[in-house]
Amino acid sequence: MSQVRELPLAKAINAGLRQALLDDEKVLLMGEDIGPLGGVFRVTEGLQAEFGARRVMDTPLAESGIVGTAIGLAMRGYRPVCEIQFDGFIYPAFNQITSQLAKLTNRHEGALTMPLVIRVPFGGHIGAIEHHQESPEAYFAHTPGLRVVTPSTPHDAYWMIQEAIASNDPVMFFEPKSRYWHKGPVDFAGSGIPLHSSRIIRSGTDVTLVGYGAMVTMLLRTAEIAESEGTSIEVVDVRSLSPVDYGPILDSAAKTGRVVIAAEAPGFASVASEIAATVAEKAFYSLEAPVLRVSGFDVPFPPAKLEAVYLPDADRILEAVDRAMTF
Amino acid sequence: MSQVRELPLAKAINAGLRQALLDDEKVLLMGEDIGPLGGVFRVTEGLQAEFGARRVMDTPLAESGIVGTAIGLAMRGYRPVCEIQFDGFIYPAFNQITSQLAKLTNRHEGALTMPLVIRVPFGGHIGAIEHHQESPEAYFAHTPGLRVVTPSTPHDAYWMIQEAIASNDPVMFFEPKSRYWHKGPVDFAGSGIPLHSSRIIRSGTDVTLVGYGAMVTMLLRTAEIAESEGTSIEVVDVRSLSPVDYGPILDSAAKTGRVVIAAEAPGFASVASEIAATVAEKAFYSLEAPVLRVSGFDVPFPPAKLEAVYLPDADRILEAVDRAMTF
Amino acid sequence: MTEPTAALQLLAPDGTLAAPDERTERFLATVDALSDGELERFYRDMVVIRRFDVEAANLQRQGEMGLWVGSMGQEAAQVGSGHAARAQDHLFPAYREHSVGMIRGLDVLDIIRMLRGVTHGGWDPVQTGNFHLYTLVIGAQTLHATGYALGIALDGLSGTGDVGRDQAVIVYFGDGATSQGDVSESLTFAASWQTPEVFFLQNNQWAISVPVSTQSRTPLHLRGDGFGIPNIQIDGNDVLASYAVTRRMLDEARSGGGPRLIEAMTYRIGAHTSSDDPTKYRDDAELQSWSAKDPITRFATWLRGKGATDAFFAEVAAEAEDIAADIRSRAVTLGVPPATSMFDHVYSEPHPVMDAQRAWLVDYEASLEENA
Amino acid sequence: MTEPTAALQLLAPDGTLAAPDERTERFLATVDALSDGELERFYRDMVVIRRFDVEAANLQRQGEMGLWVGSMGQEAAQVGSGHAARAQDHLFPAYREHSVGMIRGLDVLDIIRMLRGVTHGGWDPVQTGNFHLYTLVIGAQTLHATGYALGIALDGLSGTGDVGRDQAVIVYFGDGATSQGDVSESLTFAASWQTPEVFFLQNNQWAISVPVSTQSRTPLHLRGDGFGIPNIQIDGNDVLASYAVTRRMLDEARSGGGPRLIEAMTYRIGAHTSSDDPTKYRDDAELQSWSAKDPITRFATWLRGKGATDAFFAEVAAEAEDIAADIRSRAVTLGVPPATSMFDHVYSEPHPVMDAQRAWLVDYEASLEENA
Ligand SMILES: Cc1ncc(C[n+]2csc(CCOP(=O)(O)OP(=O)(O)O)c2C)c(N)n1
Ligand SMILES: Cc1ncc(C[n+]2csc(CCOP(=O)(O)OP(=O)(O)O)c2C)c(N)n1
Ligand SMILES: [Mg+2]
Ligand SMILES: [Mg+2]
Repeated sequence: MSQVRELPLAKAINAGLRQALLDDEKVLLMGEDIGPLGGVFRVTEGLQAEFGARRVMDTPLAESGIVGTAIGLAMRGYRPVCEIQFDGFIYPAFNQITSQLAKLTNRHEGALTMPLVIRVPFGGHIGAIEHHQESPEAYFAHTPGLRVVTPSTPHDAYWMIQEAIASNDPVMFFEPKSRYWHKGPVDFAGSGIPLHSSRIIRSGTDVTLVGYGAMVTMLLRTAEIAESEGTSIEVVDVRSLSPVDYGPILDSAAKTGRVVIAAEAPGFASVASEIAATVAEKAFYSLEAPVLRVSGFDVPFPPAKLEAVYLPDADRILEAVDRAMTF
Repeated sequence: MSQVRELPLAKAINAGLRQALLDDEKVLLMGEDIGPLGGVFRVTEGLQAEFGARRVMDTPLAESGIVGTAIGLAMRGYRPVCEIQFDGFIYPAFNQITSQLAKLTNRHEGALTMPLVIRVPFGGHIGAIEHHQESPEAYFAHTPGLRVVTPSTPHDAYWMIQEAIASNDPVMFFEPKSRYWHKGPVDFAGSGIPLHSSRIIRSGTDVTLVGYGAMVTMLLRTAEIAESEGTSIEVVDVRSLSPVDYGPILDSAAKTGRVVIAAEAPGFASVASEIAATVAEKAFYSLEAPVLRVSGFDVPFPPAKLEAVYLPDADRILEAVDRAMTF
Repeated sequence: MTEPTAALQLLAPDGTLAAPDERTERFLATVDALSDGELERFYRDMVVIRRFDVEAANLQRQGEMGLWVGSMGQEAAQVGSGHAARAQDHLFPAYREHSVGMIRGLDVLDIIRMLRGVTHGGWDPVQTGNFHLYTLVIGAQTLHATGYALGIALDGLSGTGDVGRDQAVIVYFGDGATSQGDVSESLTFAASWQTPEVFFLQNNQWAISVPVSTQSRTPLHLRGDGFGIPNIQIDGNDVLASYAVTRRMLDEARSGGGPRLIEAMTYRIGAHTSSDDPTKYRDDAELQSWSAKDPITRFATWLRGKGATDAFFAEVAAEAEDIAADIRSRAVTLGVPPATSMFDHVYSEPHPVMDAQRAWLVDYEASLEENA
Repeated sequence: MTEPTAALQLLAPDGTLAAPDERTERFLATVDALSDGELERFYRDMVVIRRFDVEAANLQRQGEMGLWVGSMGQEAAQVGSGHAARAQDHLFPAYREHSVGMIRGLDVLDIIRMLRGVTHGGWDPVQTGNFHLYTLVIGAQTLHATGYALGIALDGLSGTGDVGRDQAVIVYFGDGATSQGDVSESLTFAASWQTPEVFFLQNNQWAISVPVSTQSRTPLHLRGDGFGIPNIQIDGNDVLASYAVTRRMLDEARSGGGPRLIEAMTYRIGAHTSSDDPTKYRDDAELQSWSAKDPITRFATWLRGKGATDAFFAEVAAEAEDIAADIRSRAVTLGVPPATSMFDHVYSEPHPVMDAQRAWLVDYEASLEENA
């Protein structure tokens, strides 16, 4: 009997969290407004009612405090899953994340592990006010000691959140918030997917489009349009931002010789820069055009009325595809 | 009459700060232990005695508080220069820097400016304990709204600190601490240098070495060795990490066709990645080898006894030069 | 530990004025000094901002704004403290102090502009009676306020003894904000520097869905004791207490007395924002008990007792309607900023990346035109 | 605000024991319960750690360590509180609590290993009597301690009434650390969760070159009042007060009474670290006045009065010499970790980048060999 159900991404994460809470009593959820309210995006809805306020905790309003005390709980043998309410509110926790969380296993020379997950809804396309549409993943990808992942589909989200919680290392789990309400099939019988695997989700021959999170949907849409205009597009969902699983990306680059990387984050010194630099280095002889990047502009995320201009859309990606093709 | 004096880099910055305090009464210095002690590196030595405790302030021990209150002082029309005691202690201020300092001019639509400088001694080679040898520049280079610079010589340091203080935008001023005690000529009569200019400091024909901060000295040393082995090396001091002045870098790449970028920071999603990606894109047709990166490994800065292995040295850079030459 | 004393109240929920005792008399004196005109202004501002709040909420429901942040129930705390500030003072709000902005001369349409996604704030504090921009990152503004207040002291513009010239800062934050490290650091720096500054804490009992009891089990004004900052708890639904206490504390601060902390006990009658659903986390009984303490009703009762006429109340109601109508008409016609404006103010001085990306965008949009 | 009461003292600088009064008697009772052996152990630990401190400082001067962080002058605060912790308790130090580590079973060579640049700490708290690693980022450990203490409560291993089994946490931090947001947040979380935890603040009057008056103008133990945490100030150079008060507060915390805060008034006799030059910022008079309050001298005087013999003092001195000699001999022979060890523990599970960079380094170093 099939175990496939259609779920919106937010509910898929909710189901994954619930499964993790059922599987291991050491798993705890903590954050702001995750209890009775179920989180501002309702990702934890119903979990406090089911597992109680000792396992699903509303904390005082302080991100450094949330991550810092979660570190102490992890030292005690718990597996805390922290929710940061919005991308733009993770910065108060930056010191605890970079100088403590990321370094503690190393500082202890392996004598302890840090099984701690930090969930961060990220990205734009929701028309929100300042600090609510950012893409801070590069700060964490650049930090040794952290694992950084982001699912793009409900199925991946359901499995990857469980893999993240099962990991004995700290995992930054970026949730593409503009996809929260979009449904997709989740195979509950599936055996899960490796936490750090990128995937070719559409095959083509002319140009490789590389992206992650909410951008993946945009890449697929772009590929359709390009197809209709006679350009065959391969699409890679990076899924893991640190480490990056370069295998499928380089295979695709070798095949198409043309690579365009798209991300919502500001482009300068970003994850897209890293992938571009590495593809340009490793696929040096197979590239027929420079690796191109399409990113958010290098400005603070603008007021909502301008988000459509700021965020790479199909047209902007197609413009890069054309440049790659005609180079 | 010549106005050139030999000064160690720390004293050159001290002289630059002193000049700024003399030139503009709105300039204030604030930080931990910068008063009677003169800073743990003595960069502010003598300045509180000369300008008083109202202009050279020892603050309570809190980096977020230092930057956050400096923001308020800048709103009031002051030009605060904050000292962060060590690279590894800037993270508590990360929220104030990224979500406030970097965004306030934009949030005000230009109605106010943020003339605020944050001085950060950075990098390794001093055999210090954890948190005292890091290179966090990428976090700030990735943040729109900040200007990020780092001098490599006493002359540049003397002038760039004054340019930074004169800027009406926030400037992250990274000081290569391992160079603090090294002397070099400072031309006090000089007319200064643009805050955001990279420079070819050694010309050669075979390979371009690109770096900044303390690494520049290493690149020059490497160039000497390579020269003696028959490889002609051009060296570029990037100096400005955001924005990067690509002109000289791309000119050099066009000339040599081989580029190696070296930095102390972990390489993944770093400033080196950005430069590599951009050079690979813009110099696509002139490159005879992939742009190579030599960086700190993607691990937390190791215990001092291993810093020599962790930090790129002449041998590691030469290894990359050889790969570039024989590619 | 200090025994929590009852919140200072001058005007009871039933509209009766407190009798003078050693705690109230000095504040009652401050109230006595108010003219009828000033008192009527308090009433008018509370009514107008509540009407504005209703109108804005409607605009949001009708899709004219992505989000609305209401202030219903907190009018007394805000209007009283807003009027307590002198012309030369600087005010650092959180994101809910609409009436304070209005009092200082902000066109409240600027708030709608921000929540509609046209700006990130964008007003110039110099043009709005020193009412600074909203800060959405909880607590961050308290450090800005403290640094600003230090600047006043460094300028020698506090502590001269001339309350008409000496400047002070008032910074607003909520009960949830008290848990943020930045707020504690601002108390530390303010106490260390003895800044001319009043910390105005609106304890509206909730931080979105989290009750104040999660933030602290002890009255929040006592936080001041731990940092050496004189503090007082007031009935935040009593506009007279809010005005008189804030007035006095600001004058003590501006006169060189150092920072002060006021905890105004109030209640967020509406949802946290238009995206919130309070029924998920709080019960009707609590809402009812606080509605019974409504700041406007009690003040109206008292004004009537003092002789305010039906005509006056009718006038204010009419004025509120006009202002609401005006806001609506201007809100719905707000334009969209030019795309390239996102590059204009990231830096205040030329920046090559801004120039390049702006130029690219201009060409790109032109090319789209052609292909269209 | 609470009137600061004088620091609780049981043993005066001249070595006389306090008379019982309503403040001291319950603590004197705790002292009475101590055996001579335990009291001698306090003395021994203070002497040994001071000798260790001298030896380590010499090693640093001789280039065997890049840095030394001394604890001279703070022995009573540390030894008293260290012994107050029960076997099942967890201790989170800052970076100066060498004697506490020694008491819990840490080989103090591990501290030298760290400051020599061989490790970043590297000991396993499970093997060192629950003495956790040093934390160099000021204040960060207070949040770890609070989270750990919550874990104890969630495990149901506090508040059962069995002080022999119930666990508690003690966390050490300094006067400068009190200004860090993290420390205030840990007080907030600890009070909110009522964690079984004692905040042990060593006020040694200085944060490197910054006097405590810059951090706070009010006694730091009062910080507890602002967060609803019972607190007390003690003479930190009085090992009996440090022991008795910490013992009692830990037992109150472990029994479900919630967090406690102790401010131990002491003094950093030496430099902040071997890199520091205190002559730049503090005067000799202050140093002298505190030397007169030396924790070891006063305790020795008292022990003598209780009948401790010259033989005992000679024994302890000899033992201290032996330990110092042992440390020296082991310190100078400490090796250098293998280069590839930097990749071994960044992650606890396989990581492709670690594997690739380790492999590259191995090949690279081999190639250097060849060329050499
Ligand atoms: C650093 C940060 N974390 C989280 C949020 C999300 N958030 C917005 S308002 C709010 C509650 C604030 O409560 P309080 O300080 O009491 O102010 P109130 O909204 O009640 O006026 C939260 C958690 C934020 N804006 N900033
Ligand atoms: C976040 C951070 N900022 C700055 C420093 C540099 N620093 C090391 S110790 C110290 C002073 C600490 O003073 P205190 O808390 O009183 O402890 P003490 O050294 O006196 O025992 C400072 C500023 C640091 N380690 N961490
Ligand atoms: Mg509130
Ligand atoms: Mg101290």
